[in-house]
Amino acid sequence: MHPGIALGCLIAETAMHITAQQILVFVGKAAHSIQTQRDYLTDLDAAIGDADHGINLDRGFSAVLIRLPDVADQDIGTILKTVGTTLVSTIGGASGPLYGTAFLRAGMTVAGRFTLSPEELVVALEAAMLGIQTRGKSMRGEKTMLDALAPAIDTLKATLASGDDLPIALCKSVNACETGMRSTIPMLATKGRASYLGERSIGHQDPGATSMFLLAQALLDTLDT
Amino acid sequence: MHPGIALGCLIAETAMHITAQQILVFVGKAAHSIQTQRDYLTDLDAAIGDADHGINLDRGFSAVLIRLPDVADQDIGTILKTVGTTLVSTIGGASGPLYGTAFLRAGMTVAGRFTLSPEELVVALEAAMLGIQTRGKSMRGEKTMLDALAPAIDTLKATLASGDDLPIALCKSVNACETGMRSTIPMLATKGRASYLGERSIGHQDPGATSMFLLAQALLDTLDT
Amino acid sequence: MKKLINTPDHLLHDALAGLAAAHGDILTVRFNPDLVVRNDAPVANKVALIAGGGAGHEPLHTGFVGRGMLDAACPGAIFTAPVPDQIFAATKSVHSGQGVLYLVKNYTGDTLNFEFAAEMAELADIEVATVLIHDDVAVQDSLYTAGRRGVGLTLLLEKIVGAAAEAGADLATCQQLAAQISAHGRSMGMALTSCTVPHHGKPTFELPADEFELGIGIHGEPGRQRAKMASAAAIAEQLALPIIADLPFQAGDEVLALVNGMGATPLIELYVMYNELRQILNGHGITITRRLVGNYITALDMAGCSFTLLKLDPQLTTLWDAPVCTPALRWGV
Amino acid sequence: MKKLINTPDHLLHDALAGLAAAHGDILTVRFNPDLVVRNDAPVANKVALIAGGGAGHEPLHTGFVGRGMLDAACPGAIFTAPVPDQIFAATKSVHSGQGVLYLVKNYTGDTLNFEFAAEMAELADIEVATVLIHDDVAVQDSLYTAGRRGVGLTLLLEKIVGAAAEAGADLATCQQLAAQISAHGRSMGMALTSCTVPHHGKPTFELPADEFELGIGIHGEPGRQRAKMASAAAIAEQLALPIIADLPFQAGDEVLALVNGMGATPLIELYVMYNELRQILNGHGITITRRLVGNYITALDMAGCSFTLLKLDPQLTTLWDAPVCTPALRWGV
Ligand SMILES: Nc1ncnc2c1ncn2[C@@H]1O[C@H](COP(=O)(O)OP(=O)(O)O)[C@@H](O)[C@H]1O
Ligand SMILES: Nc1ncnc2c1ncn2[C@@H]1O[C@H](COP(=O)(O)OP(=O)(O)O)[C@@H](O)[C@H]1O
Ligand SMILES: [Mg+2]
Ligand SMILES: [Mg+2]
Ligand SMILES: [Mg+2]
Ligand SMILES: [Mg+2]
Repeated sequence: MHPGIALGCLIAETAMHITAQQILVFVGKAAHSIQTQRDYLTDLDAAIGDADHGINLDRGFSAVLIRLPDVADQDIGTILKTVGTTLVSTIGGASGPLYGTAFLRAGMTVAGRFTLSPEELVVALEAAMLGIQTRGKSMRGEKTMLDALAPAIDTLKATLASGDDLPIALCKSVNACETGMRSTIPMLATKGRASYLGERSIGHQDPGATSMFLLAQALLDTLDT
Repeated sequence: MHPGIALGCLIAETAMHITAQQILVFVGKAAHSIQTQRDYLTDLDAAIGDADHGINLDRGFSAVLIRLPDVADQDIGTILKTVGTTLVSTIGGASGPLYGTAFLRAGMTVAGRFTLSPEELVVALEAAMLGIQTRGKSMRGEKTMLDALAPAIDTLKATLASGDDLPIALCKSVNACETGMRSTIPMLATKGRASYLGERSIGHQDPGATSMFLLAQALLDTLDT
Repeated sequence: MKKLINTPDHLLHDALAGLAAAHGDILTVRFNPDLVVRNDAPVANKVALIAGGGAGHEPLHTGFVGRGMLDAACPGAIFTAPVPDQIFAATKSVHSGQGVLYLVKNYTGDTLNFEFAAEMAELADIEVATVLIHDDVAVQDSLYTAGRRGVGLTLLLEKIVGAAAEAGADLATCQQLAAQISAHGRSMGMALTSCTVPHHGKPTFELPADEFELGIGIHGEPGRQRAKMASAAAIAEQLALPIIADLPFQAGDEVLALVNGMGATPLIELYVMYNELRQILNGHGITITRRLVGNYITALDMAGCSFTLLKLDPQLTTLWDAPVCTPALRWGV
Repeated sequence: MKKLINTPDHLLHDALAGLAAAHGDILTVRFNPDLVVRNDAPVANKVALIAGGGAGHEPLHTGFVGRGMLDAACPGAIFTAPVPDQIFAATKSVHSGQGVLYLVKNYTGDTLNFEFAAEMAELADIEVATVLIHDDVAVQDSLYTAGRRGVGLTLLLEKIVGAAAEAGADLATCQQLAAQISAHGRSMGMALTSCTVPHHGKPTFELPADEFELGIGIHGEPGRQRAKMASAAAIAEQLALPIIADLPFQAGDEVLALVNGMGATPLIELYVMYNELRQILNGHGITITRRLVGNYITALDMAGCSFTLLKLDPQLTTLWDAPVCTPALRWGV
């Protein structure tokens, strides 16, 4: 039930742009991965939360799959905003508004676009992160999904700046995301439900950081095929 | 926690009468035995009843022990009636009125007496049994305390009639009581709480028959010392 | 065994002390013998109602003492019928000269102890009548049993006869009404887990994770049979169909339905069961016109539920709707 | 996992259908999005009160919809805050032009979703105010937590503000009253067992037979610490003393005390706990003038209890005593 480790960065040369079609594939893969890891995510949440994170995200992404055909020929902004609003209106809990906001804000930065350059991807991701931070009044180091997302974005930016291709850069970024996810284990939670546990939150991997990693992996998988 | 098997009938010659003093000793021994076997009786009741028989009788006999000094110099009838009323007013449940009535009715047959002949003992025991049958609207073979008491009385009468001394007769009677107790195991209960179980009552020893055997044993022990 | 108690020996006393402190506006608790008595008892010109039974079924009976329901309750030790002294003391406390009605669940212990008490009352020249409640269809009333157990119907009977007594019905009328309710009410229960009798310290029976007990009483006794765990809908059928068939309830009947938790069953599950019951009754053309959903007649910490159906007529409905003011049942005031 | 349910996916729907069928005289249930709305909503010239939160805490909140309490409740999935669409739909259903007050337990999920809904209401020109309930002294309100959780006080706040709204108080007054209640109420809870989230299928945490969790919330989360199993008196101290110290409650105070079961705790144990609480407060010169004992704010099938104390003044007492007519709380009517 443990999600696979990110692949080594042995990616062939591929296109430098992400298409709307790929975004649809990404969302589908993300939904599939969440469903597969549903119980694992819920078990993680049982340890330091209320045993529903996998259930919550699976409910949301299953609803997204139903909505997806409606926007199959739309621009990336529309697709992402549809994902966002669907997540907001079907998940509830903490993760619903947070992931929902992330997709909504990302979508707003790419309204009308059918392809994204690596730079546009970074902007979208940064908007997503800012959305989570603003809604959640949270920052890195508080044992949340941000601890997986933030290092992923940092690495993506750095490796793109150093001249890496998008697939390579994304691969390195997902590795950073995984490291970030694992970094939540020794952390003391200061946001979300796990913060009620105080010291007892230490030693457990954050479920939201884990689902964030699954999403990152789904994006990498998409570009990789 | 299993009550000891009745001793083999290797009893020395002793007096042919039971004294008020011995009745007091008997009641004390009975209370002690019930207390010792409290959990065993309750376990038996858990299997086919409501897990309180040992608790109930222990509560009753503990109260009896407190009342006993008040009647230390009284006649046997008074002692037995005091035991009976105390059991009635402290046990509750089915066993309270049944054991209480048994002691009350026995006591009524020996009012004013300070010693009992074997024949008087038989009369008292028969009155006790009739009291249980009348209150309980029950008879032998229904998987109750009667299945231990009835064969004990039958044997006591028969062996006395055949010329046995009281201690010998009582020893044989207690053996019959034990056999009667065990005979409840294969029985289908048709009275009391166990009757609700229908066929599922089969295969379990009746708690009330077991406590009846403990009382019989206490009487034997008394005459035996 | 983990329970919120001090010691098994003190459980009943502590709980009664808590009840007294919480509901001193309605009732008074006396100890040795233990009694719960309506504050304004004896109520002049009113038949007095007394119920009793082993503790461990809370809120039954102690939580149903008050205006429009019981005049007194006699709690025995856990799962142990009260002793006659208690019942007689209650009788003396509440009788106002119009007679006293004992509402007795049909168990050997309860009937015997109330019988004893009735004999004591007779000697004291207090008029007493007794009503036996025996609504559990899981037990056949035959030569081979102690007769049907009194379970869920007890609460409905206490409420309805309580309302009649409050309205001035005489002893014979109350007794007749109780008989009518007994004739028209049936119950059946099931358990997901056993309960733990505090003095015993361990569960009365062990149930595998995939089985439940069907046809249980309210004392943690095992039921008539074990069945494979099933959906709420399937379990509801196993409870409802024997009830319907037994009376029988028929198309066109209007009923009061009680969906009762056994003590450890959360309300969310009881509403699921109510929903199933309602659909089954619908299918039989039977209409629920009054209902009660909650943990009312419990078996300590047992998980499970029971259904009770009582066929209503306009008189019973009016009496059910009449004001009641007790710790556990309250409306109209 | 043994529960009286059909499937985890249908649990909430079935329970709501049962609630609707049982209490159609008081409330209406709508599905997709799921809402429980007072039958006479919108009530003209009345501030409307909406509460919501994950299901699994029954009777909270759905059982508190009705006259004198909530206008609507929005049940989310089990232990999952409701989605904004639900809350917004409820808002449109119950607002009568006098404004809508959201009563929100302080959890990240609840605050975020109600925030979203408030934004939607603002766009629709409906005046909305929000009150956060955060009474759990087990959690320190510091930079290192999501702030104190909303637990037992929720019910008291819903009742009292509900009475004020029913009596015609305007939005600002209701909000102020809620703030006053928040300022004067504190809670703490403990668990003997975890609960089992139906979709998860196993207990959220495992507790050894001789330990309990102290400082739990109402979602089956583990508490702040584990403690060795102890007597009711000792556990009551561990709950009551932090509550008393926190506000602090002082000699001479009059309080409303809620002794609340977590869903699987039988009433007999709750009365024992009430008795202990009363004695502890007595020792501090604090008097309980109103109280409630029962399973009101639950965590599915968790065994355990919580204490809530609210300092009363004559106004709060009068509002508490005012008539209320909901499935789970009813008096004066
Ligand atoms: N303030 C916050 N900022 C960012 N992420 C958060 C915040 N609060 C909670 N989270 C994330 O949400 C996850 C929990 O989501 P979920 O279990 O679905 O919601 P809930 O806590 O309402 O049950 C946590 O593991 C954490 O990563
Ligand atoms: N009608 C009866 N006649 C004779 N003995 C009976 C009758 N009913 C029950 N008993 C005896 O009482 C015993 C149960 O006693 P106890 O557990 O103390 O009472 P309760 O059944 O009320 O819990 C049974 O084991 C049986 O021997
Ligand atoms: Mg969660
Ligand atoms: Mg018994
Ligand atoms: Mg008993
Ligand atoms: Mg949640």
